[in-house]
Amino acid sequence: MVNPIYLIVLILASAFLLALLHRINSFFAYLLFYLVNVISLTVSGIWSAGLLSGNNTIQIFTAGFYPPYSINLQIGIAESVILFLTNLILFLGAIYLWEKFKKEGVQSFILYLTLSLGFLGMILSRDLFNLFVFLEIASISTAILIGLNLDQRSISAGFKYLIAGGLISAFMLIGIIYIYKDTGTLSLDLLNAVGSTGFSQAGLIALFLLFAAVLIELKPFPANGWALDVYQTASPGLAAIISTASSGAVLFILYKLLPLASPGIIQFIIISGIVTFVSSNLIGLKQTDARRLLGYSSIAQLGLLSAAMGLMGKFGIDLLSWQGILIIGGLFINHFLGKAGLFWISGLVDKDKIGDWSVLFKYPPLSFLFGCFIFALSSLPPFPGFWAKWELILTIFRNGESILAFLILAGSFMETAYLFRWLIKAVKGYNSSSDPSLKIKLSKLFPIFIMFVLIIYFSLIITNLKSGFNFNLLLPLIGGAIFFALSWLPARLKTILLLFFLALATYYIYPRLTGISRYFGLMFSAGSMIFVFANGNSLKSRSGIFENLTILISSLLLLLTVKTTLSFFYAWELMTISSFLLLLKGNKSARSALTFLLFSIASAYLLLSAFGLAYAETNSILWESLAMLETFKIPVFILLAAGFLIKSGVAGFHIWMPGAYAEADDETTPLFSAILSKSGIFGLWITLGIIGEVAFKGLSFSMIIGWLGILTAFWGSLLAVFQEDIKYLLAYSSMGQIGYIILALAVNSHTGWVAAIYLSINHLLFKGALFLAAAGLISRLQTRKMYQMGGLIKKMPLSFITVLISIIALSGVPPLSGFGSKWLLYNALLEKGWYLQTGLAFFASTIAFLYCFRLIHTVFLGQGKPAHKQVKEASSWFIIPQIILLLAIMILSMFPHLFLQPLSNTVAHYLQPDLSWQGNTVFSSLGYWNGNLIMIVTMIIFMIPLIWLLLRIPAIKKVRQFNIVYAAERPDKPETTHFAYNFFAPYQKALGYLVKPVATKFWLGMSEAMTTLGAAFRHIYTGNGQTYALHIIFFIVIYYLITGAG
Amino acid sequence: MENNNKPVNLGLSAADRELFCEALPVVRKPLQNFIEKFLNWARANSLWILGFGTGCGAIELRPLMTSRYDMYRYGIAPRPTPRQSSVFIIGGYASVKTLKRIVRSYEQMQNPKFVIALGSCTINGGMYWDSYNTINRIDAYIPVDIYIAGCMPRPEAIIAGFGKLKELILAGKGEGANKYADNFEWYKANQRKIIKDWNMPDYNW
Amino acid sequence: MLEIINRTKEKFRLTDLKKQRSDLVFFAVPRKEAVKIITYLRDLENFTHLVLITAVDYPELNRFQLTYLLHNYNNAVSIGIKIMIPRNKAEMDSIHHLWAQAATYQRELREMFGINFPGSPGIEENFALEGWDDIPPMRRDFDTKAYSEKTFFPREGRISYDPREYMKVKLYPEDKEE
Amino acid sequence: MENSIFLTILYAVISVIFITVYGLFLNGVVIKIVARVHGRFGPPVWQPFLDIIKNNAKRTMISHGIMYFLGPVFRITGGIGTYLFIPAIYGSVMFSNLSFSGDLLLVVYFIFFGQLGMALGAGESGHPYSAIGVSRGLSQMTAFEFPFALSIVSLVIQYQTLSISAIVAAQQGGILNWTMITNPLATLAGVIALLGMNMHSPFDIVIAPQEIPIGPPTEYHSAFLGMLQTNRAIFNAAKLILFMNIFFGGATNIFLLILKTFLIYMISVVIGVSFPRFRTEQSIRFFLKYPLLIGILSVVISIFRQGV
Repeated sequence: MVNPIYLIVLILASAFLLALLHRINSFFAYLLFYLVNVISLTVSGIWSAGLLSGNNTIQIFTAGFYPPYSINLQIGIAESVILFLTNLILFLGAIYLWEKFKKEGVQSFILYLTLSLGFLGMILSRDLFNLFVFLEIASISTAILIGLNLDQRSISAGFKYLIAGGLISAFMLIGIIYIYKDTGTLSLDLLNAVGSTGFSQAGLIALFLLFAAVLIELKPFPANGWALDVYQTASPGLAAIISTASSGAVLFILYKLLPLASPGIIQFIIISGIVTFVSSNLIGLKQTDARRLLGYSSIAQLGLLSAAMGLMGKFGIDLLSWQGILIIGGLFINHFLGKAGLFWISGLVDKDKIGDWSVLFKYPPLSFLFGCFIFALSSLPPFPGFWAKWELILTIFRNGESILAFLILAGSFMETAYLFRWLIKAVKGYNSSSDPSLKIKLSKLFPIFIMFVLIIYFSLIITNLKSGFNFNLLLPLIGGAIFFALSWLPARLKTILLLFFLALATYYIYPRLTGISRYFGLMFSAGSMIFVFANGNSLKSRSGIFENLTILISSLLLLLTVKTTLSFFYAWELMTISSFLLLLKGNKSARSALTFLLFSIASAYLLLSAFGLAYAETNSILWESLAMLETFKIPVFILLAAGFLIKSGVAGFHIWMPGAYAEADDETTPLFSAILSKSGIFGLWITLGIIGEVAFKGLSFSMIIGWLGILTAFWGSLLAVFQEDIKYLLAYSSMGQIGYIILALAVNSHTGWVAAIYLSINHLLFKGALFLAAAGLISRLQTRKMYQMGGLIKKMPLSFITVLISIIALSGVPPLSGFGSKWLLYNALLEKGWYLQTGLAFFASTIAFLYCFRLIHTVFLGQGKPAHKQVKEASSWFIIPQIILLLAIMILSMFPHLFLQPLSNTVAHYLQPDLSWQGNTVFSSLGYWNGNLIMIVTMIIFMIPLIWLLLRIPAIKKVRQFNIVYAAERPDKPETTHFAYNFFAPYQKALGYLVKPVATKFWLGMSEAMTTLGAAFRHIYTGNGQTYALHIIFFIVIYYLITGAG
Repeated sequence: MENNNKPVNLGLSAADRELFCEALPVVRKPLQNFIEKFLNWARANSLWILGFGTGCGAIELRPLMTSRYDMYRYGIAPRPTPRQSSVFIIGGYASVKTLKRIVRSYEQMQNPKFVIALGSCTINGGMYWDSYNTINRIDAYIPVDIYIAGCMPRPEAIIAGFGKLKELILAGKGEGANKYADNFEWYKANQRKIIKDWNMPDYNW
Repeated sequence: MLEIINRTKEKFRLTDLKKQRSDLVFFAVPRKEAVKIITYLRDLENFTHLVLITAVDYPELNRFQLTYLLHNYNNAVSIGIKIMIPRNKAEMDSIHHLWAQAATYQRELREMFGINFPGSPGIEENFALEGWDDIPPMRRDFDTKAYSEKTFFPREGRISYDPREYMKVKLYPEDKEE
Repeated sequence: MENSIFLTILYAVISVIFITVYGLFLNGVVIKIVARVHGRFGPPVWQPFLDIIKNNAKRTMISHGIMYFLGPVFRITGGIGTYLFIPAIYGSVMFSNLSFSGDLLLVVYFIFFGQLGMALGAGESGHPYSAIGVSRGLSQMTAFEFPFALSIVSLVIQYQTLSISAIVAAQQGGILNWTMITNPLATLAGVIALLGMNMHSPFDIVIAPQEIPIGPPTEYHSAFLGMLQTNRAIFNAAKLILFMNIFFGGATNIFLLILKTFLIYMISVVIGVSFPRFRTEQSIRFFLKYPLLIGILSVVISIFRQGV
């Protein structure tokens, strides 16, 4: 293997040579520069390959002496990998910076080489003093490189960097001197042998100073003002290097020093890291400057990494162990690749304000890369951060530091919030006024693309490592990738393909399901297949829809099959992102998508904490292990229930729901409302099914969930009454129906569960049909406002029939299937003794009549508008699935026992059955119901008056819409004759106070408060170098006092 | 069949024409047997009135409903919409503007329908006989079954008028609707003569 | 009252001043100044209430006389402003900007007398006579009896009397012989 | 078996004819009574029959569309269906109707069937008053159904069953066993809800003759209207029988049924002639105030009594 000394010499020599060569021929100089970069990269690559294939660690001592009299270098696996990555970034960075360097002249090449030398030393060096020297080399060359930009802000930033660097070196030097005085050596190996216990009191202080200096290099809160200015003003290519390579090198120093740390210092590292992580993310919330935002994110990530390192130290986990690599390596790779990519993209876009990033709209491939990096940074699957976060959180919980875990989750949540705000602004914020031209240089695109390839590569590696090549887990991603590759195909073909794929997936997964999961499987697979069909309506390729549909549906199916909480969480997050991306495809969905994502992530983090707590107690990630909980039974139950309830859109947390259902693409909305909403129900069912009844001091949690359910039903219905937008009406109606399902589940009895599943299936059928009908309407009328429609029964009779049957099923009027579900629900409630809930449920179900009638009346009845004279029936891509759904409703209604009897038998495996059957009549302990007979009786009675009226047909004259009695006048125009707007004005007068947007205001207030808090924190960054210096001093003093390190 | 491809509803704009039914009324022959007698009996004893309070006659209808004259005991009841009524009461003088509404309302009633016109004004214009805006005789525009003279007729007179109407109906002579359909062209011509801004369909279904 | 008239007189040319009652004064003004005077009376003399606008037809003078009646609530006095406009060019400035309800009066005047008020809202719309196509019915050269007989199918059998002669005979039958 | 099906159908037909005749006479008698209260004679008691015959005898009809056409059919199906799912006379085979196909919940929900169909038919007529009437009617309906639901819940707690026959059976053996005595609060809440259902003053906001001439049926006429009137009689009687069954001990023979339903109806009638009309939001607030409190109270008290 190549001796690293040669590399150092090469770099130094070529730095000198460059200056000479440049005078002769600048081309050769540039060639030399890139050659050196390539050589370093290759050499470090060879080292890594060698070491990974089992070669021994190399130790090098110059001049045969031990430090401090010589340079001591070591190349182990960790060193070589980090060095390789650093060189890679440096190499790609050099390509990226090519134009800038060419403009600034040879000195920037030289400085860049010096910088790389500094990194090399920092990574390889094994003694304190040399570490210090290389650190200085790196930081001085960085400062000058920043300053070379020659604009006022960059120079000032570079100068602040120098001030901070000076202070840091002062502390570091003091620390090193005293350590040497105390121990007589500077070699890390020898020091490690001494250990922190071998230090005197003064030596411990020195150690503290040393660690503090290293930490400050990692930009902890609040001593990071200088770094932020650097991130914001330095050229993005450089900022990427500072954020990734130099931070990586410093982190590596921390890693090397970690064995020296005393418990107090470890505490110090942890607290400093967590505080930095949380507060940076908090401040980041308010940021609108793209690079500063990236800066906060970088700082936060470094905080998280250092905290994670500290925690590993505290828990005694070897960083080179499998777990340590997964956590630290995962987080590091994630940050390293993602952040570099984002910084480089920010250089390409070259817009300060995130609002101006909408120019990305014109460059789908770049948007795609951008989105990938954002997802990676938000630690969503399958990116490395996801697995690292899971492992980290579980490890923290396992070691009893729950509060830290919650803090980290809170910080991640905020980071996700601002990153996605940025993403949405970039993807959806497009308006014609923004200038869409970008100068895309291949030299700049290439490094970004490499980052993307690497991050995907590492994702796959880690996913496979962690999940053990589980084909099921990769199924959604493979499906998504296939459709991504096929995205050029027309939508109709892809629809057929997707149906085929779904059929295969169902065929594969369905036999693996048992019990109630089968019913959910039926809903998820068969239901999806019906709804996917509507996507064929479009003649365009509808790129971005099918990929996500595939991922969404297969991850839903995956949810049903998984045995472990990890796989569940993985599928859950996949479902979240894919549904978020689908939602983002809607026309005006930006705001709703963000709300949806935030609530989904919050819900996911609640689940994650629940899984963590459960793991802490049972030391198992199997779902079944949750049943064995003792200590943490209540908190785990609460966290799980809260997570799933938020995802179901329970009252108070419902504000994401209407927007998500209403603003999504019209063709995908049925899927959202009818199927995706059941994922929360499924989770809730698992929770109730596995953990069972939980009570705290006699207060049953099922009871609380039941009340939440019924309140959701009530508010959902009431809110739906006052909507003017057809999709919002349906969305709120879904909220109401989900409320019933939650209520029925919470009853936790046989009838209750049967009712819940029956309600779910019913809801899927009628709400899917309604949303499909709405999609058909919107596609024909180009409006969503119901009062702009009217009289469409004559134009779109099939859609009318769909809506008619669906609302009868929805409102629970016999003889259709809705009544069966209502009957089961009330019986369950009454048997359980939830009497007041029954009353309220009844009230809510009568309120449903209001919006049902309004839906059908204002759209299909009343006066048709002249503007819609030419409107035709919706396309058959919408109508066919509707007919299928209607047939299903009719069959369920005619022969309820065909479905209910097996369902009831299945549920009987879980709970004591209370329903019995006699022929077609179902008996509960309270009442009985024969759906079949009711249907027949109703039909017969219906025929008699119908025949009488049919006999009168010769006397009947068919008239047109204006042939109405109108106080002896003739109506003026249909628009003013159609009574539709604010249809329930008296109801609004009487009960409108109940639907004031309290929840919305509360959440808006919360987010306002958070951003304000962040902004308040932000005020400590005055932009003044002296203040920043003061922060550094404060940081050291305060942390010393708090942790009492030493 | 009613409309032999003759252009209709020409008073309406092309856009409005699509909003109105274009058919014209047809004669609905009564059955010539005992069933019709029975039905006529029912019709005579269930007179639902559409009060058209054009003039002072409307005042006289109020006491008719209240306890003193109690028209309900004769099976007479007010109805709020022409669709459901069978007797159209024109309560006094009718201006040209009102006539338009009278025609609309009359045409919106269902066959068989009867008209009672109250007061001198409806008979020959009464005290407004030479006004530029008050029509002189209602029966030139819609078929009238009963005229009740007076300025205004008292409620007793109106009840007597209803009695006469009953007799007419029982005798099978209350065929105003058919008469209107039969002489539709004539009635329309008369109406059109004075209703200048004809912005309604030819027959208001 | 007197002061008001005097003050107004100082500023505008008022003619044909006639004190009808202690609290009601009529005067004539030229057509061009009418709106100015009405505005003045409304804004500076507190005649905030437009009681009516009406017209009289003088075919013999070939003129219409427009009368605007204004009322002052503070002093409980009224002023009638008379304006003569030529019959062949029956046009007057609209005052709907002073009182929105004036538009209704003006619509009526236009329909019944054929006096135009350019710019008044809805002035072209029908008021009571939908689709009238004869000369405006309130003009004195319009023969309403002839119109009615021509239009409304007069019923046979009506006997009409000259009221003056008829009442004479009815009330003083003894004079008949003379 | 076939014999029994035919018998069931025959009984059902007889039962429906009985209820139609009874319902129409009930209306006639009530109109007469109201007239006497006003100091009038009023029409003969058979006037409703005449009106229906006359309406069916109209020679022309107009139709606004298929849903308009079907509206009255839905409505009368709702009325007859509601009646047929209630056992009318306790212990009588002929008048037990088809109550074996569902329980109290079915009846309560089936009431909506006709209303929904009718509302749709009225909606297609395109008349704004129809829509306003339906909007008012539905709004009020939600309000009075809440106390009614609570009173039913209270009954279920008391009798531990949803079967109407069982509830009637539990009330046999004297007036002291009637729900009216054993659970007065539930009865009170139920009866107040009944006032709303019957839509007499002060709750006649749907028809509101002064504002929206007649509300939903503005465009209905001729045979359509005849059908609606027939339904009005049947449906009214069916509701009264339901209330008689669950609150007032049911009936063991026809005469008792007529007497009890007549008396229950008189509650509505008397209140109807004594009060002016509410506005819609007033009516909603009214039902969600005291009747609701009474309903909640009756449930709470029933829970406690059950516990004891």
